[in-house]
Amino acid sequence: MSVLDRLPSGHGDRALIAGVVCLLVGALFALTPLRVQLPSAFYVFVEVGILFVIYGILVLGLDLQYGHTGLVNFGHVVFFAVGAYATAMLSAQDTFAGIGLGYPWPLGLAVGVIAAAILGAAVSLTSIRLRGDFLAIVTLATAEIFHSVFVNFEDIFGGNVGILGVPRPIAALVADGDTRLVATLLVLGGITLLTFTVVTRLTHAPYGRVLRAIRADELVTRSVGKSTITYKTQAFVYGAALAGLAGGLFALYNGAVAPGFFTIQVTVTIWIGMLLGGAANHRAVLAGLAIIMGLRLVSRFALDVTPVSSDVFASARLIVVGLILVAVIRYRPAGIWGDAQELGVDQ
Amino acid sequence: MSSDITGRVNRRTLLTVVGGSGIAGLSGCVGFGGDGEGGDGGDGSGSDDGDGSGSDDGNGGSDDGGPDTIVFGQPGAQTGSFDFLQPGVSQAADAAVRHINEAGGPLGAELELVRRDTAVDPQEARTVTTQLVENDDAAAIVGLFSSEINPLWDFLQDLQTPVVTPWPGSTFLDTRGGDKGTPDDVSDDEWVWRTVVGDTVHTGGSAVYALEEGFETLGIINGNTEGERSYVDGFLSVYEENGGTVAERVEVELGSSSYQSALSRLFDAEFDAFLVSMPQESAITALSDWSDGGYGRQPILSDTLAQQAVIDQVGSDLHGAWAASPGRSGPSYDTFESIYLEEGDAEINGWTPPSWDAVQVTALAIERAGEATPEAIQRNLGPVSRGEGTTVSTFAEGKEALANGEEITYEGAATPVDFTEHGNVFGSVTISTAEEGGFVETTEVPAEDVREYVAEGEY
Amino acid sequence: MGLLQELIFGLVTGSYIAIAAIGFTLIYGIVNMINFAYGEYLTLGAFIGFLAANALPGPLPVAVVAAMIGGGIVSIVLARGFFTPINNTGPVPMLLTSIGLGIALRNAIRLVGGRSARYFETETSTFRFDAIPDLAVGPVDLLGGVFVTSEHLIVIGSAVAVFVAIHALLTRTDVGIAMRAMGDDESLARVRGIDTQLIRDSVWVLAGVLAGLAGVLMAVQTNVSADTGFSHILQILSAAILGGAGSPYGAILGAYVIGIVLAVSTAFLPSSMTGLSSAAAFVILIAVLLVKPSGIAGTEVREA
Amino acid sequence: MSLLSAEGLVKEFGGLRAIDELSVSIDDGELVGVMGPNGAGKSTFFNCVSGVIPPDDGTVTLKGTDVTGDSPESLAHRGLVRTFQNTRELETMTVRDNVRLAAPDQPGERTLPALLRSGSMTEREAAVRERADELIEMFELDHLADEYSSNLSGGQRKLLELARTLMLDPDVLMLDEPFAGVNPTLTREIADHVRDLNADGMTVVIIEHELETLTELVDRLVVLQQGRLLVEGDPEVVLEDERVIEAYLGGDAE
Repeated sequence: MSVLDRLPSGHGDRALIAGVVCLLVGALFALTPLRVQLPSAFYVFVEVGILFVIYGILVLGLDLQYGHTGLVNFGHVVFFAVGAYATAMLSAQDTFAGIGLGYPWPLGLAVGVIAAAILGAAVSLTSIRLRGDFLAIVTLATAEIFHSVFVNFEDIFGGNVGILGVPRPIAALVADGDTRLVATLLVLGGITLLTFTVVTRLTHAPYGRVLRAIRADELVTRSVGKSTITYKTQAFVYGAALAGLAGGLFALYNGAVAPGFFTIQVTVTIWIGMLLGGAANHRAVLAGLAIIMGLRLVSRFALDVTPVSSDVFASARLIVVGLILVAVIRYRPAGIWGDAQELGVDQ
Repeated sequence: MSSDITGRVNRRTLLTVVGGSGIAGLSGCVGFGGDGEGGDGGDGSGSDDGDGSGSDDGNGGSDDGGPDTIVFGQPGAQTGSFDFLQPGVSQAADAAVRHINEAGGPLGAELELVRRDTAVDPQEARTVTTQLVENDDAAAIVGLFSSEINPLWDFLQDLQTPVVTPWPGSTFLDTRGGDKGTPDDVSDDEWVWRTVVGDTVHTGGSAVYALEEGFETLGIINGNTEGERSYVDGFLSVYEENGGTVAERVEVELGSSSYQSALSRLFDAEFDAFLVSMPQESAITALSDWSDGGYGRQPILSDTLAQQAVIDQVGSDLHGAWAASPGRSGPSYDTFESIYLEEGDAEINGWTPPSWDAVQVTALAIERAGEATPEAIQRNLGPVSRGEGTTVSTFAEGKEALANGEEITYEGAATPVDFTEHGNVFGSVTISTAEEGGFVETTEVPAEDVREYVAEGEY
Repeated sequence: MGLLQELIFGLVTGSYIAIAAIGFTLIYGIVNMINFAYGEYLTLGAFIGFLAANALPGPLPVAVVAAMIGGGIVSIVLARGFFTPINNTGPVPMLLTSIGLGIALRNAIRLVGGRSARYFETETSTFRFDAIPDLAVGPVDLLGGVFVTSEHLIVIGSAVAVFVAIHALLTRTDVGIAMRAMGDDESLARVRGIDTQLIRDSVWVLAGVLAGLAGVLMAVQTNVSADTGFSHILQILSAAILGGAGSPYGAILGAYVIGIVLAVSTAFLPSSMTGLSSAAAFVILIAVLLVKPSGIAGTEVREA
Repeated sequence: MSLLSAEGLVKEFGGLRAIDELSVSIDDGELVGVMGPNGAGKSTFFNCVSGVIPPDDGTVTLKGTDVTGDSPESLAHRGLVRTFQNTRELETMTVRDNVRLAAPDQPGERTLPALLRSGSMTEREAAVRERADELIEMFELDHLADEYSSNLSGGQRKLLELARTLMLDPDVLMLDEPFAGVNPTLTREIADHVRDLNADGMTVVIIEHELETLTELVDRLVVLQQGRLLVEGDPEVVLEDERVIEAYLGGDAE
């Protein structure tokens, strides 16, 4: 389990190759007349798949913060939202409400990442010293404040309507619906894999060893000469910037942002995914996220075979989601693939 | 993990490029040029007789006898905000489906309604709508809220399936949606239709009535959500244009335990009447606070507040308050009501009759089209609702008239359902006043009069 | 209207929050967890009170008592089922468990209780004091005529009664003194022979009782629905942390700060921002955590 | 000139002075023991000197530089490293990683070299591994190298902590009760290591209750009582001092 012993066969490099291949194939579909045809029953899975790879970037960033460094960020969605809004407001043209500046989308995306990183830096500069559960509350409150602000300032953020008219680069290149979906999944999936490579390289390097040491015992880490506040701030800012990237990609995929996309539900989903898979293990958190999002999707189909009314079903689904979270923490505190000793939850 | 998933899709795609498109069912097919295989949901490529569009929705490739079942998808608010309005809307849709099937069904097929929960969350709505169209093979969508339609606008356009919804009042849709007055040309269509009167219309009626009654300055308290703001903006655009002034406007968060501070701020200003635009539960809290505070003055309520429960909870101080609602009684309201009441006992709300209308008019569009593809429905929603033709109040009447080779125009339960070029409807505006036993209809502004307040082409 | 009136409104809002915040902060202090499902305890209390008001012949106070008893039972049952078994895992797993439990409870309540809001049947009378003269300072009027309603008085009265009872409990009874000892230092308390599990159970019951009371009071003012408590949990939590997590006296103070901020910010913010009053409460929470991380009166929450 | 000195250190907790105007000076290459009854302020002294808590008053000087209130990490960079009374392992990490973590000057602990897998990182890490393995072997922990440190016994943890601090190659090593809860064999082993380190020129300060081992080991003994310096000097002499005998036997001795 030692750090550099793992390097030569690192998953990071395989993910790097896979990510580049995804991007290239996605670009092939986007830039050439090559077409794909999907069976229509597949659409919903691809749609959810695209959301999964976007949330995948979120969960990787969150895992860097919580799984590796032990920072409890319960307002992760705010960085996702800020990235999305910044990207949307810079690049949107002809939005119905709020500001749309109509700059090129790559600039919007860059500003989205930077804006989320700046917010992350502001939160960590002020709050990174707080005990875990209080950091959770501050981040949660930050998310609520921003949600109110987005809703309230209609002239700037478009209120509940949000920002519309955001350019969709992939849709602009591919007219055909099926190919567009596949190309989107490939390109965004590729970016997620590159993100995976980046976080894997960070955490498998001595850098990650310091992060894990901080989670284990901050004072000891300081007493062997590591400036833990710097590392905690960096981990928090990197996670926030990744969330901003995910937000910007989401805006450019959906063509619009609205407060309804950035509720606490997003935070809850990625937290459950991370804990279910097993924190501090990049592949596990993605797998956990896939499981929880897959369960939600499959449970929609279960409506057809359950004897209850759709009203009852809708509530029952959410009850099950809540109880899964409870059960994982109680019976599988390290998650499905997590290492209980590595996470220190071994009792 | 993600590498596995994308890797798999990847491999399959490459596989089919090399190995041809043989793997039935699950695998995709890949080809150059795109049109060889037919169906990419074609915009404008389809020919008039329908088969050319080659869609896999609804009619499942049948060639002569027509489909056995036709599916409508209804995204609904079974959880989340507005879930208390869903039972009436669901029941109206179910009643309409039953009525249509009893009348022989569209094209002789069994009409089926699949309802799925969106929790009024746009992300869920996207998934649900995809699932309804692609997996449940819905030929049309008869639901979706403003807060779902607006941020998913591009997605819904890509989907190319008509959305005929009883919910949204948003001014966003005033100039978006419909067939742009050219039913045969779908290339300029925007696929969203609403059978409920937009806020612009009935708030306009309300504003004019307020001015007629001599209320020339106004105080406003409204929730800071889209629906509430849109209502107030619609009201003000007519009110201020016709000489009214606003003395003070206070926006509040919904669900607070008290609105006393907001009220005290509002009533520090001088005005004749005050407009309340909040959802029912918060409005009851606010109006109870208003009553307790003894602030007085004339209340004007948003349409959703014309409910018995509001008077019951607020008490006699509210007597004399009035609300302008989209006329509940369209030309065929009575027919709707009798069938509706047989279906169950859910309370009728402002979106209940429009829900009925949405299902009826969509089924009639199928009947006229002679096929149940999304595009055919989109082409026929205009023709069965507007212009000349035999007036029909239900699917049964319409089916018969169409069988006789007549053109029809559907007259709905909520409104006459004359879709404008942007897919909107006009309706009469009813002024109802709170009294001891409930809200009593005191005045009705006919649809034609309401129409005058709204500029041509802007709704 | 004047500042005095706003202060009265703030006191009323603060009183609702204070009752709940005491329960919340006691759980924090003794069980060492942030209980995010606490809002649902309020909702359950409101439902129990509503059922009791309709089923029992007595007046509203009977329903209130029923809600308090019911709240206490619900709280201890949920604690035994969900929280006691993971007592030793630390604050973060317990916080996450409470979030999961909250989602499940909220939807279970929706499933059983239905979707539409219900209302308590109450009569309210208003008392006016118009004779108070204005005392204008710039644009702000410090005094001016005020009114209070019977409901306001009941809420403030209940809150004061709760404060007195809690103070007596914590200073005069063995259980209360043991609670304080445990809040200060659990291992020391155990060494001194205090049955820590018994004290924890007592705190759960007490927090449930307070939740029941606060739930009914909120429901009387607003309504009974699946979201009654959840819509206030962030305010309760802010109040508790603002005052210094774990300190009941701090929670009372924090609750009134939040209540008054909500009232005054609605009254004095520019009109485009009046919808932001609860965000204002969070801004204050964050500001307090930054300036004095231990809250107005409480324990250290920084690690390094 | 002294290597490490504390002048007039004061630290109060809730009105009680844990250390009170305490001045101690340690010369380069010395091996000094700090003793005193419970509550005498030994650990507070350590905490103030090693930067874990800032003193209320007084100064700490290391190699002629004022380091009062400096953070533990900056003191570690200046060559002062400590262990903890209740051993603090990074329990969620392996023995190997515990030791490697402490390596100074690893460029791979910065973002860019880590991302780019720079050559300097790989090179340094190779050296770090070699040194870490040496230390692990030296403390006979090699058979446990890949175990999580939570699986170690109390004595093994003391050894691991020592190995981890040596990774930094410190000038001043401050050991907080290194023999507490350790069996006699291991105690001797640790003492031997400490003696060897001191012989190689490392300055060592030890807090210890285990008097016998301590007096055998150290050059000089510092005795604290109620936050003040009671006696200091040659171990043999100090132990005969009446005040020390009284403090240990008369007061709240263990």
